[in-house]
Amino acid sequence: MSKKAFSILALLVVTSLLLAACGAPAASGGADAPAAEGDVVVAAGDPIRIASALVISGPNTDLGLDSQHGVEIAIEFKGEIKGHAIELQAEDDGCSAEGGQAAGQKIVSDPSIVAVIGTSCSGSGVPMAQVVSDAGYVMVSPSNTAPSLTDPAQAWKPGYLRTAHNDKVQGAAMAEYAYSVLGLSTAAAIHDGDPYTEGLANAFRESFEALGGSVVAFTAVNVGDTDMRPVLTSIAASEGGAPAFLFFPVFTAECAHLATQALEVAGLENTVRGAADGCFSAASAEAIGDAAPGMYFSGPDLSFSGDVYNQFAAAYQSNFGTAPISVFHAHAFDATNMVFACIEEVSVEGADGSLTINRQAMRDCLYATSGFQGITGSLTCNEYGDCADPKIAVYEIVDGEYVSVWP
Amino acid sequence: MPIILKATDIKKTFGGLVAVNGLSIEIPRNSISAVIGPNGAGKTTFFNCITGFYKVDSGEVLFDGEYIQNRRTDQISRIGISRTYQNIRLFNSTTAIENVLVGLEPRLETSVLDSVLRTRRFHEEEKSSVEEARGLLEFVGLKGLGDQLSSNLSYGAQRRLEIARALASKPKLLLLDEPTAGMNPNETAEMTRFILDLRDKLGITILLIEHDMRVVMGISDQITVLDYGSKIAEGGPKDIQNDVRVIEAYLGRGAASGLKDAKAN
Amino acid sequence: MKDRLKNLDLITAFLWLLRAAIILVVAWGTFKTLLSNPYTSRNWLDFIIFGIAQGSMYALIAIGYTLVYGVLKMINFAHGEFFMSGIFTATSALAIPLAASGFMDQHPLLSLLAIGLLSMLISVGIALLTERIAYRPLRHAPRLMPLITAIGASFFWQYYFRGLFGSQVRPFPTVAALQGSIPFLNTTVLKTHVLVVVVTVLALVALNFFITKTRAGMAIRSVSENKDVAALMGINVDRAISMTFATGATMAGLAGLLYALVYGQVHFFMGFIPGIKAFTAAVLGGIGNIPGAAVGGLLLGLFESVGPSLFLQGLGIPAFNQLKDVIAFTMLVLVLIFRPQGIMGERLAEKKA
Amino acid sequence: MDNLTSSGWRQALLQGFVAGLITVSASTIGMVELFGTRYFLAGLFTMGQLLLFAPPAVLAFSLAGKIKSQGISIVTVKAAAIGAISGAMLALLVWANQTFPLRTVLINLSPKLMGLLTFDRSLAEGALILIGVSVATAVFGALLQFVPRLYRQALLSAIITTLGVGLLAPLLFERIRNFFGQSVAQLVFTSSALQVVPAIIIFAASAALFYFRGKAALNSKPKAEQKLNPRQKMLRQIPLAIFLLILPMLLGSYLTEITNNVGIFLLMGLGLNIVVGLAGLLDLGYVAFFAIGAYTMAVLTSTGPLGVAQMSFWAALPICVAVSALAGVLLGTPVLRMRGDYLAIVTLGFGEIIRILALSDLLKPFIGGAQGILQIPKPSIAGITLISPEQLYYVILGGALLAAFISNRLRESRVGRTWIAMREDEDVAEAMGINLVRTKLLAFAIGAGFSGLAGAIFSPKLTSIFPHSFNLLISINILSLIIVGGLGSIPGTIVGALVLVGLPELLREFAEFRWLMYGLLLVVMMLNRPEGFIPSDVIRRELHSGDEHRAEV
Repeated sequence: MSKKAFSILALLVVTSLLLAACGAPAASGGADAPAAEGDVVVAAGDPIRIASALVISGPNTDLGLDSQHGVEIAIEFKGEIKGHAIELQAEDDGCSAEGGQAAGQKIVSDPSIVAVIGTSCSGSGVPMAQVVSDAGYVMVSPSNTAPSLTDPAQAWKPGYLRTAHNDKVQGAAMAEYAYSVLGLSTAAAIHDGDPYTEGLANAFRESFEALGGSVVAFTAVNVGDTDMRPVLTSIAASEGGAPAFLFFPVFTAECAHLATQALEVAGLENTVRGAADGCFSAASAEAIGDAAPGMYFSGPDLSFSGDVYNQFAAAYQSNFGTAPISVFHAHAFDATNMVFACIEEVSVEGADGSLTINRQAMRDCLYATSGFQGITGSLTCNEYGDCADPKIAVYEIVDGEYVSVWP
Repeated sequence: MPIILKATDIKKTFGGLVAVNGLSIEIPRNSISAVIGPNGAGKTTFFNCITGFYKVDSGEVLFDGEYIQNRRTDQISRIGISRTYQNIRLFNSTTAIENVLVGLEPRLETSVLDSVLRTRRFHEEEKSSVEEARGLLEFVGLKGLGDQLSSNLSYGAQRRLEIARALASKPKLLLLDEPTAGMNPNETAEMTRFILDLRDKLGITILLIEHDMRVVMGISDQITVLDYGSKIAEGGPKDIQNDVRVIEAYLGRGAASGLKDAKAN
Repeated sequence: MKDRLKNLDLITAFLWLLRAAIILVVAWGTFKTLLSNPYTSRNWLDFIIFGIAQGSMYALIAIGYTLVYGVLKMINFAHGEFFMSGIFTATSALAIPLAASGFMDQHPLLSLLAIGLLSMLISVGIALLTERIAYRPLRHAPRLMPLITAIGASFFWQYYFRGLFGSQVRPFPTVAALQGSIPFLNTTVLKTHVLVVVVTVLALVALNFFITKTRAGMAIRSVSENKDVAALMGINVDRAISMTFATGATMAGLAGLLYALVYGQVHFFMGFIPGIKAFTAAVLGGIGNIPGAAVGGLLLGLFESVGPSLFLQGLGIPAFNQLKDVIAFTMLVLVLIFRPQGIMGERLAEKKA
Repeated sequence: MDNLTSSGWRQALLQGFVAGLITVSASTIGMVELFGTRYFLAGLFTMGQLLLFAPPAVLAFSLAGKIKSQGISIVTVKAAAIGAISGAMLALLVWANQTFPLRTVLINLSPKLMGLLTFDRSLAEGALILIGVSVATAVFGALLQFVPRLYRQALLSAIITTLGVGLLAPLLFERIRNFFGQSVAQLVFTSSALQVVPAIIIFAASAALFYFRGKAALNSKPKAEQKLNPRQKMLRQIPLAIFLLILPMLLGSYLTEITNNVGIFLLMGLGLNIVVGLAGLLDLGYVAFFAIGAYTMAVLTSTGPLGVAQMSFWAALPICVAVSALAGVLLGTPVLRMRGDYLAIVTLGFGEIIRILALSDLLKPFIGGAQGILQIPKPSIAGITLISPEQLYYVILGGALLAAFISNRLRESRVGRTWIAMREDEDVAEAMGINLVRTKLLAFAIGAGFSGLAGAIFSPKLTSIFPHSFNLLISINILSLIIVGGLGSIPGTIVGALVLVGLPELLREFAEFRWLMYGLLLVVMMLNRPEGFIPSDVIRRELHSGDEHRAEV
């Protein structure tokens, strides 16, 4: 390159930086105006469009695909709203921050989308909450559990809600059950480096210690590990002795490995095992198989919603060829129905058969959700978007079925 | 004559195989010396030991007053030993002149920052090195071929290019590994003249490995004969031609024809 | 000596420092661990047994890498997928139906044989298909190109099989005869672990026989020595290369069966991590060297199992088991600094000149 | 001649089988069903149908090219055979699924898929239609070979253009709506597909365009390569510069967001290009430096509890680059003496070590472990915070231009020559007096610095970072993009980043099969164009002299 080309380049860099500085008003006033208007108008005969942003590629696929199935079934059950069909635009959050940001940008560039179900992973949720909120949209996550997302001092944004349980709630419930109900005073916890499992394990530790128990080991494995015996052996040999309770709120594959291999490790024969809703699926139950006795699972209390849930499960089997493959389909189903309820409430029918939905009204309505009867319980949203029913149940597996044992 | 390179009792083994066995050799300054011997005698290994490509197991190499047996290859190159290869090893995807420019590399002084900012120093140096490289190409008889891909050159031209690249670092000692291998008699004669030129015009000491006895006997001041990694004879062309052990070593392997040819000369 | 010191450059000094630092940390950790002695001798023995069982599987998969590398000098990134495809198919299409019908309980040996055969068959099929389509046309291209097609093939097969059998974990049916454990020294060993070790040893012996004694094996060896010479000697190079892939994939298919028996579940992503680990094992042992792959696999398994507790626990590192891959890879770096050609590899650099 | 014909038949049967295998596979893994929801032509023609009928057509087309000399009737029959076999195999799949409980194993054989395959009719009727359409498309494909070359090329180009427009319909729809309003957009598209009339217009227009261009190219003599003087060269770059400056206004938020992602990968690609493309050091752990840059930025600027300095983006930027470059030197030193594949696995190991350490509980008190670092402020200039993708675009553009500029200058100087010499033959380079240690470390450091710069921009772009963003796939992706683009070539890296990062982003809705298509693309690309989209001179030469070069090794 010649010297002149260099100076042109330098000029270009400087100008672009200047433009970036001045670009602010131009950009927000220009291309993507619809967010400012705040109304979605669905013309007569057009479908109401919602989007999902769940992880449907990569190693965590079954988590997101399962939730997406939940959304699809909710749409199928609902059929239509005020004469308008419902259309889903399914996006991938990639279970990564950049995936969440890109999916969010794509969604908010489409003014016809009323609301978003997503994300799957908390890591994607943080940047997406920002994008979605800035654009005036609203999102309901069926499976983000990181406490930071509904903490206004950290990552909370005004367009963000979730039907998944905050880690704090579920971790505390399991600690309560182990300490008070089972009467176990020593415990160990294992996470797998995923923000979800790490958060849950931490919440458990804090609650268990607050109740007066002692956590003798707090350790981690890696996603994709198969041989858990070494880590279990080192837990069995903890300084405080082998724990009476072992909590590993990880996902299906690692959960089943831990559940079965714990029985094979010297010193843990009498240890009660516990997992969370990451291990709450037909595939998990099957993979744990004979190792199920002596193991407890925390999860949403589905006891009173049997009927709807049975219908749901039947639809799932016939549409997707399997029993639910992961855990958050129910939360996704509820999130979607919450959105539908609000669309019904805030949408205004025009004379020409069109439907007008105000985005702010949509947000307000969702935040005002109270006593909504879903299959994960009775949902009431707090001011920072935590909507899950705080009732956590504990289950055990009997003959391949999850059976509630507490409360 | 003063000695430019003095190797004392150097030894190199690979696993159980002794490639160079206690070899001592002295190369006079401004001479043309040859190392000969049957295949597998350890000639190329000896070159590799001198240039630091192999670390010797024991022994010392003294070059121009400095011990170099523990130096890295590039350091040795910088103090003035340069070489060519038996099977030509050029940078094949670059042009002839770029090959020579790489040879100039150790003598350049501009920094990375100069390269990025294209300072005056950079432009001056680039200009002078390109000129020098062209000069070298001209010297080896490749004038006008600078922009050719090195792999597209003829075999003889590639040999010359390799020498030009080796000359670029301004060596005091040039190691040539079979410079006439694969050449026809005409080309060989030309190369022989050229090697003489290198010494006479540039004042470079030459050490060569060669199989063509006519070349060896024709230009060498001193010949060292290796067999099984050991020196079996040393001296001027006359001495070597009459050395019984040398004849045995060659005849024993049915390679005497070259020697006979040389005698007939 | 003095001269050596004078010429000791910065890099060498840095490398020595690095080695010394790592060894010091390891030694200090080991010392502290042993001092506080959290484990009984039974625990240590258990660690070693777990490591050997895991390492055996790495070894079987690593053989595929090493064989292909020996012949084609390419990293076959898709090898982990050969491993996955076989057992994922065999589990979904055969093992689960067999277990559901009760046949597996009645004839466990027959069922396992059939499952193992299908696993190997599919692995071999996928390997041959991949070789034919994605590698063979690139045999004379620079080495990075087949690496990229291998990466592409790896992604393709992962998601292809996910499409076929779904993304969820598929449990491998339990085999009653292989449940439980048997006493050994002062501890007990799982029957599945015994099976893994026995089968691995048998497979290695059979492989050795195949490579050294059969015509096909010799063809593979001569092609890996020098393709051109082998072709001149009348060996069909394409056939020999296909044979190499098939051999490696057979081992991978077998490893798949063992994996399913020990860990009881399969899924579409299961090939990725064992693939990387086996690749590491192959390099550790000296890539291209078959005994090296076995040794590398075993060592890797042992380090992963024993390492965290032995080296890290004493240092008071929280969640030290999380760092077992760090140990594995640090060990790899350490070994390669000492012996750049791997534990049993030949010194290529000097031979080349 | 007899021999040839019989082998032609075998070929035809084989091709039919391959076509069938492809279509059956695509159906069985669920691609057809998912793609069946996306219309190319509103209400008429889905992408799923394209998957079912394109393979026989394409294979018949290529076979017909080879056996054209046998005459139109024989070729037609053979093409029909290909189509029939492919269709029949699909029909067989439907039959088998109705007869056996295949779905318990192959979960994607859903009733909906069966409906798609049989056009919602009975098995017999559906099979007939299926085979009929397959035969028709295959014959159409084969007959294309008999159309005069000029027309054929125009036709093919028009088909591809129309399909391309159909594929990108949702994006184009969104853009057109933005510029011209909903009503104009709806003239051309439904929200996700082309309308029929505009499709015909696009088809006809592009066919005409390609026809006349082909004709013009045929008539005009090949122009001699003109030597441009620097001034003309500069003038040529001005439109490009203007285009780059106004790009975000044309693209809108979402496409700019994608462009930004492409830009970040481009930055890393340029860095890895120096390490792998020029210096020949195969690095599979390149993501490590990306992570180091990103985490350094996060720790230095975050306003959350983990931030240590609350520095501004601009103040932290050079520190991030320096830290990454230093890391490049530190991680580069132990591997100096390793070659080729040993280097690959060790660097891969380094990448993994950095990732695991980032998420470990060991470093959690400093960098947040699995919960990452939140509250990273966006950069600001002159009091204006750069929030939207359109604004950040300029920061990334600046970075990428700078990186391209530096790597271009380095390549065309003594440093670049040294790198290439080292890549070609390390031993000879060393014997020529090149200090390998310095040269390698310089490559590692500069490569790492670029990656660190990318990371430093990445973290405020996201405002939060998590260890999961720094996995092996990123390293693999970058390596793939520089090779697919053309190793050692800067324009190639740009194209590679656009294709391997941009395209998958655009096809987000097919996420389930994104990686499958990505893998397929890598394979197809390497088989058909191993030197990459825009190869550098060096690589092109290397491929040509490949055989001799290898013989030596």
